Formats: sequence, structure tokens, C-alpha cells
Amino acid sequence: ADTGSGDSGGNAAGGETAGSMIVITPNPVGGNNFLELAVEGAEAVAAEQDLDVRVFESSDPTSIQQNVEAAVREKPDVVVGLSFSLQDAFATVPVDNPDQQFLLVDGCPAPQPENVTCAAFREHEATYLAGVEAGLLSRSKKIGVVAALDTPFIRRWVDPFAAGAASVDATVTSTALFVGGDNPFGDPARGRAQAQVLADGGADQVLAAASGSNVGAFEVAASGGFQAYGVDVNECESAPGQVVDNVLKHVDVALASAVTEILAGNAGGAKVYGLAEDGVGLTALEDDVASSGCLIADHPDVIEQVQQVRQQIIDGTVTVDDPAAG
Amino acid sequence: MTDRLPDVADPAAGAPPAAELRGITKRFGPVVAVDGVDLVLERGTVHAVVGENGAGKSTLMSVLYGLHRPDAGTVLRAGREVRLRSPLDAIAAGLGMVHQHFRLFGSLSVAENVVYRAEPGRRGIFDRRAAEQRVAELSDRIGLDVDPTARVDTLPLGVRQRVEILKALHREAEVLILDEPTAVLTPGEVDSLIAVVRTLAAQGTTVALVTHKVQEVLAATDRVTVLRDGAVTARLTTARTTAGEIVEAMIGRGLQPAVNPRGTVSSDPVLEVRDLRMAAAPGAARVRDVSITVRAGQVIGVAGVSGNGQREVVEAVLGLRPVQSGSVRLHGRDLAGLGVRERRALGIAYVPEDRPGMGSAATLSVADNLALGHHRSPPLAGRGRLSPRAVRSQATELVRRLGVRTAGVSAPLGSLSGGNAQKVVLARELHHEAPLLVVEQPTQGVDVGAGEEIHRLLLDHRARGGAVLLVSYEISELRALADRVLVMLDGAVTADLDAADATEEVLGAAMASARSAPRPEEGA
Amino acid sequence: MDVVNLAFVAAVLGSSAPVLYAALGGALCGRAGLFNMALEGQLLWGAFSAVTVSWWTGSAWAGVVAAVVTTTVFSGVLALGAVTWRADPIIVAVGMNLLALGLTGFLLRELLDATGTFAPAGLPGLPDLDLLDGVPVLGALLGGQTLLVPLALLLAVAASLWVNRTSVGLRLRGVGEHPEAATSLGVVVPRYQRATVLLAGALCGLGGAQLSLGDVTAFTENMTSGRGWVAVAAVMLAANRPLLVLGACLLFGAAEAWGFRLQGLGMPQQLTDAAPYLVTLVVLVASRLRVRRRLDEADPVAAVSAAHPEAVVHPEETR
Amino acid sequence: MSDLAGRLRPAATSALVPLGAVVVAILVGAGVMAAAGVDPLRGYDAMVRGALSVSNIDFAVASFTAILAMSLAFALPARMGEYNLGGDGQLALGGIAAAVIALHLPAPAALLLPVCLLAGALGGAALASVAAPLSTRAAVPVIISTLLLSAPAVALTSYLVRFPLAESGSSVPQTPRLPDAAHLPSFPGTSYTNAGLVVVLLVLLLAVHVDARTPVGYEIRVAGANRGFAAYGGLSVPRLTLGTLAAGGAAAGLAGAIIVMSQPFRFIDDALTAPGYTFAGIAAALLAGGRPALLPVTAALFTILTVGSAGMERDVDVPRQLGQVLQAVVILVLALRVLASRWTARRAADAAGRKG
Ligand SMILES: Nc1ncnc2c1ncn2[C@@H]1O[C@H](COP(=O)(O)OP(=O)(O)OP(=O)(O)O)[C@@H](O)[C@H]1O
Ligand SMILES: Nc1ncnc2c1ncn2[C@@H]1O[C@H](COP(=O)(O)OP(=O)(O)OP(=O)(O)O)[C@@H](O)[C@H]1O
Ligand SMILES: [Mg+2]
Ligand SMILES: [Mg+2]
Repeated sequence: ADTGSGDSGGNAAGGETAGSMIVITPNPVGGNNFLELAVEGAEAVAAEQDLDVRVFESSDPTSIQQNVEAAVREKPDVVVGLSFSLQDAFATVPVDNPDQQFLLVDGCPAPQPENVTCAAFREHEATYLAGVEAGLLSRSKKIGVVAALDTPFIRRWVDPFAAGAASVDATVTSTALFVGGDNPFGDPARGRAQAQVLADGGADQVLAAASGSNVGAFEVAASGGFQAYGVDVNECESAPGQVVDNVLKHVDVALASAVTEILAGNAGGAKVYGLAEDGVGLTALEDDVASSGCLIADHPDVIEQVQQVRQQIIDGTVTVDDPAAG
Repeated sequence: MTDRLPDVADPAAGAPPAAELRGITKRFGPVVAVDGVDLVLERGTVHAVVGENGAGKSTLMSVLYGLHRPDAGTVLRAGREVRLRSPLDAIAAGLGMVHQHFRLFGSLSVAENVVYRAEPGRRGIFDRRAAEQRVAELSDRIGLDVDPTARVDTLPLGVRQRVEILKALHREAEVLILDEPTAVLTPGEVDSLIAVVRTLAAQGTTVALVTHKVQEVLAATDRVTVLRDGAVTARLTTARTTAGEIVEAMIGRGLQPAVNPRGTVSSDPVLEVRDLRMAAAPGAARVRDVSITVRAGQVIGVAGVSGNGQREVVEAVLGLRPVQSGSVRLHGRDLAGLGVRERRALGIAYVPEDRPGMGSAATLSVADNLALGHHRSPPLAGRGRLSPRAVRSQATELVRRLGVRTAGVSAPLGSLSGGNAQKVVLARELHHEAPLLVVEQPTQGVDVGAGEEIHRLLLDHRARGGAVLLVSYEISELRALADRVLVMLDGAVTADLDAADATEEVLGAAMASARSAPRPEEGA
Repeated sequence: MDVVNLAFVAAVLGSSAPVLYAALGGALCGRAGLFNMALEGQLLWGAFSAVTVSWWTGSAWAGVVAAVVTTTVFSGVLALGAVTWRADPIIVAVGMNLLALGLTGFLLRELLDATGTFAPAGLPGLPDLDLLDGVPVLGALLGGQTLLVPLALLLAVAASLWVNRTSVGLRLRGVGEHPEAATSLGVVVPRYQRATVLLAGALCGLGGAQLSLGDVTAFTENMTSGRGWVAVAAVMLAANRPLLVLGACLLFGAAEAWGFRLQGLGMPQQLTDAAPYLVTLVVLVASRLRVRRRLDEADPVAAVSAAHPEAVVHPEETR
Repeated sequence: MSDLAGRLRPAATSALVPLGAVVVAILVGAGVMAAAGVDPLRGYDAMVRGALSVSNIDFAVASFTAILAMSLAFALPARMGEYNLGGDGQLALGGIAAAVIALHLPAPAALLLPVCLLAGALGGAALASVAAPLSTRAAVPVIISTLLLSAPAVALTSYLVRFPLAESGSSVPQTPRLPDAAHLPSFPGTSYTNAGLVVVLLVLLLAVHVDARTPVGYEIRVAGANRGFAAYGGLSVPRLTLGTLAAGGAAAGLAGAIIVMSQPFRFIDDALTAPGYTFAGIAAALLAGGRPALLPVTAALFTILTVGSAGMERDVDVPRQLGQVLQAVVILVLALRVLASRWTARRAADAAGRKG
């Protein structure tokens, strides 16, 4: 994923570029849909704007700060931070480097320095919709979630799923399991074990939101344990014929448009992408749902109902609680 | 030579000796442990190898058994030169060795120990039944009484040694090397070992016997080779020599045994043990109402077969082991509730029997070994600081005073020979000038010269008004040092004799009755 | 929720298998008197090489073979370092665990061009057993598992028989209990130790392969996540006895699986994370406490050293 | 030959061996880089710059502080022959203890700073101390109990920081920012290099002094050499075990406290344990081989490897795991120092033999 040192930039043209950007991730990119998609968006906008793009992968919270400072020293046109984990670094470093432009995707420092642009998401809204689908499709009236860790933020993929299901069928019960352990985001064996617990417990609709540990959950789905829901990107091919839908987060689009805005001189501000902004959604709501490989394509009635709920959320007649709002 | 039959028993007939060492030299770094030694072991004889601590006996025997490769010299077996690269070669050549420190697997049965690496069985499956049967047959043949199914760590030391001998015989050893086999045995066990050795020799086995005890040489052997500083100083025929001649060859002078100056005891009791009681446990003997008083200027000897409660009493005095009831007083003060440190501070010094395991630390320097117990008080320490220089200079002084042979006080203790390491322990404990000195087996494994010196040090201590509690299995030692001798049997004091009355016969009889007493270990 | 049923036992068996392989290896080394703490690194290395070769060749079984071979080679570091050259086995193990972590992460990028997770579509995994389909209990227990799961159970039994019933096993026990004694009878102690270390390497290779090609079909950085350390604890808990090792691994696996179920009932994830470790510690304390008491009565001075790492590898002291 | 020369030679070899280990590791690393198609000189240049360049040194010093403290956490009990592998738990517990005090005790800096540091040290010491009775009363080896205790302790801090102590409104599992009074004063012109370094160096000095010049240091060595001997001599092995483990745990807890009291001044879940200070500290302690005075040098080396490898990945695109590989190689080569000492012993023996 790292496109390496300066002269082998991400733009196809090679040679001198019009500008540059550095993307900093909180974790290794591989196996993390959100980060992969974000980097894809960065590379797309770089190609479009003739930018040189480099990715600095952090390995842990401490190396984030190091990477942010190293990025600033390179003086790119924009330093892009991915995820809320960079919030602290983006609260301090921009203040010391007022001439540098920053973009934080998926979070926003408070107070927000002037040279920081923010793009955040209301993932819970899309999760709620996936919950609605699960509620409608569940036969056993048991659904579940496998998530990496029990944190308020990750609960955005947990609580609304149950709430959405309950909104269409009050008898549905939901169980959430968290991978935890030494390596919560990269322990597929534990992910599998927990998915299996849900399957054994009778859950037939399970949302897999455990990053690198998801592989295990999809294997249980593939062997017929339950029907699964993916996160961030279309994962319907991960367990063909067993994935219902995906809670999408168009981080690539958000990132690209924010970068474009910043380069155009419209920096600053905090944009929050929800259903209304089309920043989050479901595969079911996309145009290409028929060719997505997702099971939901076979349930037009469900899609229709989901579309109504989506509108209600946008209108404000249905409110989705944000677990991270604490 | 080749036309002679190898099994001709009469050495005079000129048959090749069972084993022969020619011009063996072995160095350990700068130390020349064995220096050009020739040794001839004739078939069917028992051959004593004697000498001071560090004379090179064990090293020479290890060369014969393939544990050490000599720097020079050759080993012959039945007239043929053999190259012994490991004990495996030695075993194949018909050699067997019983080490002083038994090399037995405690958690395995007697049979498993004996057949180890020569197991009966088919296709790799171990046939336990066959092993037990073989061992039973073998022990019958030489009149040893051993239960093949017993777990070795439940057996008394004497029996364990028989297991060692069975191991060698099971491998059809024709030459049996015994390195200080009697050091840890009780008098009765020594007698039965000598009987076994003589039986073996009569059946044609050749035995090399390393020992420090001249009486054993005289009682058990046919020939004697004396080593000193790695070289042979005498080759003797037992029947035609005397104890004096052997000792002279060993230490270069005659022996002047310390004289026991009885009868100068003051009346102050230093140690009073009253009605001590301790429960039996697997691996520990019970103690039944033991009372002992040791007065200033008095040596009280405790005799008895090991495992009859002596160790438990001593550990109770030191505070190393809890008691059930009874009291221990030092200068009238009840020690109940006090730990080892407090008791030592009040004036108890202790030379334990297990010197390598408990009395010293092999990896620490001689100086550090000498500092323990002195390390919190002047001149070594003051105001919370410990002076490494003071530790070294005190050590140098003690090493000089006791004549410890060492490369220097910074050398690790483990590099010293057993006897010298022992002197280090003794030096440290004597240096406390503690009113009470508790000593276990002070001369075990030590050569006669050093043993005599140690006896003198203990008597000097007594003469300065020190009280000594001496635990020993050796009757001659008890007679040489003690004012009174107590005999312990199954946890109780069964005899309390004036040293003058404690003749070999009386003590031997009192201790021997202990042999029939149940061993606590056996129940485990 | 039903806490113990066939599915539960099956799940425990499946998730315990990698740990069991590693722990069996560790126990055999312990029998030979060598404390093998490099299990975590070897397991990780096995998992990585299994996935890499499976991906390259398109055959999961080739991956298994490669895992066994390369992990055995990797364990040669311990055999050479700690046995042949008599370096401190604990230090060598610390180095090996770090080496495995670094090298797998490094090679993941250099060889497979991935970071974090490697789970491409089409990565061949081990097939599930279908032989037993329809067999009542066994089918349910082993049905969804790979061949490597029943193999682990069989190997535990085989190891126990080997140690306790064969001549070589007898020698092995002697080697660990009293190396000098074994040497004096002509047993080449380092040879036994090297052999068991390499055997442990091969077993860790199988365990790693089961983790990355059986349990799931993927490799992620540090995917062993401490399973090798759990194996070390199991070895200690079982005092190097293979059947007890099996018991210890199942205990840990069950504690973990119960943890997952209790999480479903609302217990905090962090508590259920901690549970298996605490359960292991409690059982360990209970079992060692008996040893300690007995030692204390027999020889209070020697008992002071009962917890010394040296004492740990000698099985006779743990009886 | 003079006695002095004889005494100097082993000292010289004992310093040469770690050096040799580092050289071998550097060569191995160069080979790996070359195999990965990177000029080793550029790679190492990037690594050293990643740690020591003007812009990175500030951060590297912070890592150094933590690694040095963690090397003490391992080295202190190791003097007694006990291996403390539970540094992660002790670090995290120390960190959370300091954070709790800082967040709940309204006090001026002069009071709050020492109290927080002390709380951190106590937190780490408390956890490590549990291993002592487990060892001395229940015969559970420290090497395994510390490891088993570490995971639950980390889980506990992780629970605390996600729920009761979590910063409200933040998506990151972290505590609120600590009040200014709990910020360790940093050196002028730096943001990470702070008083924590001084504190850890003072602790190191104390440890070196106790080890070499006090009765307690002597007793620890005795107990490390032979417990039975120590017990016989009246030393309290349980107390010494407790003491060394508590001291090691305190060093780890102190490291935790220093980390949360430095930029960004809060306890972030994972931030203490993920960088691998514990293992770097163990490696540094092993490299120093029982000589506490060498710890700063070895800790500095492992800091360069850990911190620098991230810089290397950024600049020349060599995976940062190469840093771990190099650390591992240093440890492995070092483990083989026995070979070197055996070799010198044999040469000395030969020389003496020839003379004799
Ligand atoms: N492995 C070794 N390394 C170094 N020196 C040794 C070694 N073994 C023996 N020595 C030295 O060689 C010399 C002879 O030792 P050896 O053990 O043969 O004496 P010994 O006659 O058996 O003494 P003892 O009566 O105490 O048993 C001693 O100075 C001893 O310190
Ligand atoms: N490390 C030690 N520290 C103190 N005393 C020791 C030490 N090693 C041996 N001793 C004592 O020295 C005496 C002689 O011991 P031993 O015969 O075992 O030593 P050795 O002659 O060197 O060994 P071996 O007889 O096996 O050659 C015994 O009383 C023993 O307790
Ligand atoms: Mg000897
Ligand atoms: Mg001797």
C-alpha cells in the first residue's frame, strides 16, 4: 500500500508532480477495509490532481505522533490523517505549523485549529438500516455482531444494528461479541470462534465489524452458519451467497472531495457525512445492487422498506442514537 | 602375551591385568590434576586408591571410565589398548563406576534405574515386568536385598548405593570403580558394602575403591596406590602394610590425632533443647521429646543412623523447621518465634551436612561465600554500605589462617576441591565466634590430614569456651571430640553416654538397633 | 444459553488444537530437561510459512508440509543455541520469539506484498473432515474440523505412551530428571534435547498450520496473539505430562469459550479476556501449592528453590 | 603477567562480546536490506536519522526513557534469577494509577508530580509483587506468573479507560487530558524530553549503588546464586523476592506514569504496551548482562532500533519489522556469548598449560 519514496509517486505520469500529499494511518493498512478504501480515495484524487502521494503507516498510538511530525517536515500540500486516533496529534501539531494544511478523516479535534479540515461520518445511521434488514430477514429472531473491541466508537456498529432490527420486530434479540485479546484487529481465529458461538446460539444474521479478525467470521458464514453483513466496502464476495449487505462508508469519496476543496483554497470546516450526504449507506441502496453479489438484491421488498426508513432518518422522524456521543 | 587366556585369575601367572593406566596426565586449565600416573588393576582384586583432597583420585577414575579424556597416557583393558571417548565406550569395555554422589533417577523405580539404556523389551516397547525379574535375579546372585519395584527416592542411602552397584553389574562390568562409596554410609552399611565388594572380587570382578578411611583400606582391599598432588607416592600390598605407612604416603607425615581434653566443662548451659516434638512427614523423620543441653566449653555428640531425627532437631535449633511443641533456649532465652537471622545474630553458627546445596554457593567467589552472615556488621559493612574491599581482605585473611588452597579469593567457590570448599564453610562459621557451634559431619569426604586439622579447629573453639553440638555418623570422630554422646533412634534420644564409656561396641550396638526401626522415607 | 454441549466441546477442541500442538512440543522438551519458551515464535512462524506456501503452490497440504519443515529448521536455532552451544534457553527463546514476529511481518510485505492481513480469495485452506458425517457423537465433534484436530488429540495420547511405555521414553525421562546420571550410562543428553527441540518445532509447525489454514484461512501479523505463551503455561501446569497437557489446553480453551458465551450474556469483554489467564493461574497455584507443601515438610531449605526456573523443567520436583 | 592485566582481560572481552553481537546484527540487517533491494547504507542512514536527527531525537529520548525504565524492570529481579516477563501489565497499571491521581487530585504541580510518579511506581510494584508470594509460597515460577498476571492487568486498564475513565465525547479509548499540574516539565525547546528522563536516571543510579555497595545488593546476589544458601544464612528469600519484584514493577510503573504525564498527557488504551517497550527493555537488560551500569548504553541501542526503524520505513520503504529482526539477532548472538567466554577460557588454559 505504501507507494514509497518520493520519486516513485502514486501518479501514473512519474517525474515532477504538481504537488504532494501524505496520508497517515493509525494501523497497518492491509486487511483494514476502511484504510484500504481511504488510501484508494487518496490515490484517485492524487491521480486526478497530479499529486505525489505517500502513506505513512503507524503501528501503534505512539508512532502516530512521530509520523505526523515527520510528515509535516516534508511540507506536502496536505497532510491527511485517517481515523479519530489522530485527533490528539491533529489538535497540537497544526497549531505549531500554521502554514501547513491538514485533513482529518473520521474525526475532528476539539478545538479545531484553523488549518485543519475535518470529515466525519455518522456510521450509526447506516448500521441502523442494516439492522432493519436483519430484523426483517431473521427467521430465528436472533441476530448478532462480531466486533473487535468494546469501545463507544465501535459500538456504532453494534447498538444501532440491534435498534434497527428491534424497530421492525420487537421480538428480535441481538448478541454482541468482541474479539479482544492480544490482537483484537488481527486475530481471525478468535473472530471465527466468536462467530461460531453466535451461530451455535442460533443467530442467523450477523454483522462482522472486526477488521482483520473478520476473515474468521466470514468463514463461519461461508460454511452456512449464518448470513453476514460486511462493513465499509462490499464484502459480498468474502462468503459468496452468504452476505446480505454492507454498511458502507464512502471514505474515498469524502477524502477526495475534501482534498480537492483544500487544494482549491477552501480549507477548514468540519463536514459530517451521514445518510443525507450519501457519505454512508448500504450496498442495497446503491445503483449497482443487482450486480453486487449481495443477497439483498433478491429482496426488493426489504430494500423498499429500508429506503423508507432512510428517508425517515434524513427527515428526522427517526433518530438513531449515537453510541459514541457518550 | 596374546596366547594367554584372559580369564586366568592368578595375577602371579602373568595374565594381563583387568585394567591398566599408563602415564596418564590430565590438566584442568593451569591445574595438573593427574601427572603421569601408572595404575595396574589385577583381575579379581580390590585395589584402594587413596590420597588427600585434590590429589587427583576422582580425576584418575574418571579417565578410566571415559568421563575425562587424558592429555597424555593410555588405558588398557585386559591387555588391549582402548580409546574411551565416553562412558559408553567404558561400559562396552566392561567398566562400571559408582559415583560418590549417586547418579540415580529418583522418580524411577529400582528396576528402571538398573536397566536404563539396556532395557528389555521388543520393538522399542519397554518390558517393565522383565526388567524387574532380571533385577531380582541379579541381586539374589550377589546377596543384595533390594526391592526392584521401589521408587528410588524412597530408599535409604545404603540401598541406593546397592542400586548403583546393580546398575554396573547389569551391564556386565568386570571392573567396578567405587569413588568414595562409604562417605555417606552408616557403620552398618559400610560393613555390608565391604562384604559385597569381597563377594564380587571372589566372583572375579575387579574393584577400584577410592576412600579416605584407612580402616576400610585395611579391611577391604588387596592392593593400595597412594596419590599426592597428582602423582603416585606409594604402591603397597595391603597384607604387608600398616595404617601409619599409608597415611605417611598420603600426607607426607605421620598423623598426630587431636587429643580430647575432657572434663573442663563450665556449668553455664548455652543451648537447652526441651521436649522437642515434630511430626513425621514424607522425607522427614519424626522427633519425640528430645532434650539436649550443651554447656560452654563442651562438645555434645549426636550419634545415630541418618534419618533418625538428627537433621530435624538441628534444623529446629536453627529455626529452619517449625516444631510441634517443646522449647529451644539459648543462654536461657526462648527462641520460639525467631527466624534464622535472629537466632544466628544471638550466637548460633552452623556447618550443615549439605555443604554444596546449603552451606555455600558454587558460582559466587570465595570472598562472597565467606561474607555471608558478616555482611551487615563492621568491618565489612557500616552505615548501610558494604565495602567490597573489606570483604576481600577479610577473605584473604581467613583463607590464609585456615590454609585453604585456592587460586584467589575472587575465584568461584566451585573451582575448589570439596575439602577446601568445606574449609571455607568452616572458616566462615568459626569466624562468628558464636557461643554455640552446630556442626554436622565435619570431616565427611575430607582426607585424613585435613580431617585432623578440622578436629583441632573444633577443639580450639571448645577450649575458648565455645559450645559445640556435633552430629556425626563416625564413631571415631565422636570419641575424638565429644564430652558426651547421645544416640538418636526413631526420633528419640535412646542413650546418653559419657565419652569415655562410648566405646565402638556400645555405640555401635545402640546405633545398630536403629537399623531395624522403620525408616520414615519408606512409607512415602 | 446452553453452556456445555457438543458444539461447545467441538469449538473448544478446534480452538485448542494449535495450543495443544505447541504445548506437546514444550512438554517433550521439558521431559528432556530443556525449558522451551520459544513456542509463540515457532507457532507464528509455522502459521506464516503454511499460508505462504499454500498460496504459492495452491495446495494447503503443501503448506502444512512446509510449515513442519521450516518450523523444524527454525527450531534449530534453539537446538543449536541452547543445546549444542549451551546458551541460556530463555534468552535464546526471547530472541526467537522476537525474530519470528519481526521476520513474519517483514516477509509478509516482501514476499506476499501485504501488510496486516493476508487472506486473498483463493487461498487454499485445509478441508474439513467429512469422513465422520453421520457418525453420532464423533461426527458432531470433529465434523467441522480439519484432520489436524483429531491428529493433535492422537498425538497427545501417542506422546504419553511414548514417554511412559517405551525404552526411548524411559531414557528421555531420565535425561530430564538427572542428565549426569543419563550421561554416565552412555546416553548422549544433548542428542535427546536436540531431538525433542526439533520435534517441538515440527509440532509447532502443525499447530501454526492448523491456526492459519485450518481454524481460519488467513495470516495476520502476530496472529498467534499469545497462544504460544498459553502453551508454556499449559506445559507448566501439566508438569510436562502429555495427557495432562491435553487437559490443561482444553481447560484454557474452555475458559476462553465460556468467556465468549458469557460476553453474549453481557459480561464485559475485558473481563472475559482476562478469565482464561486467571483460571490458568488459579489452577497452577493450586497444583503447585501441593508440591510446595510436600517439599516444605520434607526439606524446608530446599523448598525455598522450588519455584526457581531450573526447578520447573525437572519433572520429579513437580510430582 | 601482572595481576592487573589478568583482571582487565575478562573485562575487555565482556565488553567486546555485546559489541560483537551488535556488529553481527548490523551485518545481518545489511544482508536483509540488500536482499530486499535496498542499499544498506541508505537503510542504516535512514534508521539512524529516524532516531537521532535533530527533528526525531526529542521523540527518541522519550522512548529511551521508557525502554531504560523497562530494562530496569527486568534487570532488577533478574539479579536474583527471577525473570519478570509481565512488564506490560505493570506498565499499564502504573500508567492508569498516575492518570487516576492526576485527574482526581487537585493539587499544585510541586505536589502532584511526585505523587503521580509515586502512584505509578506503586501501581506497577503492586502487580509485580503478587508474583512474589506465588513464587515463595506456592512455588509458581515468576517467569510464568508475571506473564499470566500481565494480560488481566492490561485488560483491566483497558476496561477502565474505555468506560469509567473514558473521556466523554471522544471516539478514542482514552482518559481526558491530565491537568497542567501533572505535566512533567520538559527541557527547553523540546516537547517530549522531560523530567521523566532525569527521574529514571536517578533510579538507575540508585539501583547501581544498591547492587554493588550495599548489604541488600549482596543478599540479592547470594539468593540468586543459591536460595538454599541464602535461607541457611538467615536471609529472607521471600522478602528479597518481594523486594526485587516490587522494585522491578515500580520501575515499570514509573515508566507508565512518565508516559501518561508526557505528550499527549493522557492514558490512551494500547499506547503504553503497543510500542513494545517491555521487550526492548528485556533485550537491553540481557545485552547488559547483569551489569546495571551498562543499561543506558544498551537501552540507547534498542531505542535506535525501535524508533529508527519507523523512520527507515518512511524514508526508504524497508518494512519497520526489520528493527525487530535486528533486535532479535542481537539477543541471539548475545546468547552465544558463552561461546566466546568458553573460547577465551580455552585459550587461557592452553597458554597456562604450555607454560606449566
Ligand atoms: N572439572 C574440573 N575443572 C577444574 N579443576 C578440576 C576439575 N576436576 C578436578 N579439578 C582439580 O583437579 C585436582 C584433582 O581433583 P580430584 O577431584 O581428582 O581430587 P580427589 O583426589 O578426588 O579429591 P577428593 O579427595 O577431594 O575427592 C583438584 O585440584 C581439583 O580442584
Ligand atoms: N561447594 C562446596 N562447598 C562447601 N563444601 C563442599 C562443597 N563441595 C563439597 N564440599 C564438602 O567437601 C567434602 C568433600 O566432598 P566431596 O567428596 O563431594 O568433594 P570432591 O572430593 O571434590 O568430590 P568427589 O569426591 O566427587 O571427587 C564434603 O564434606 C562436602 O560436603
Ligand atoms: Mg574425589
Ligand atoms: Mg571427595
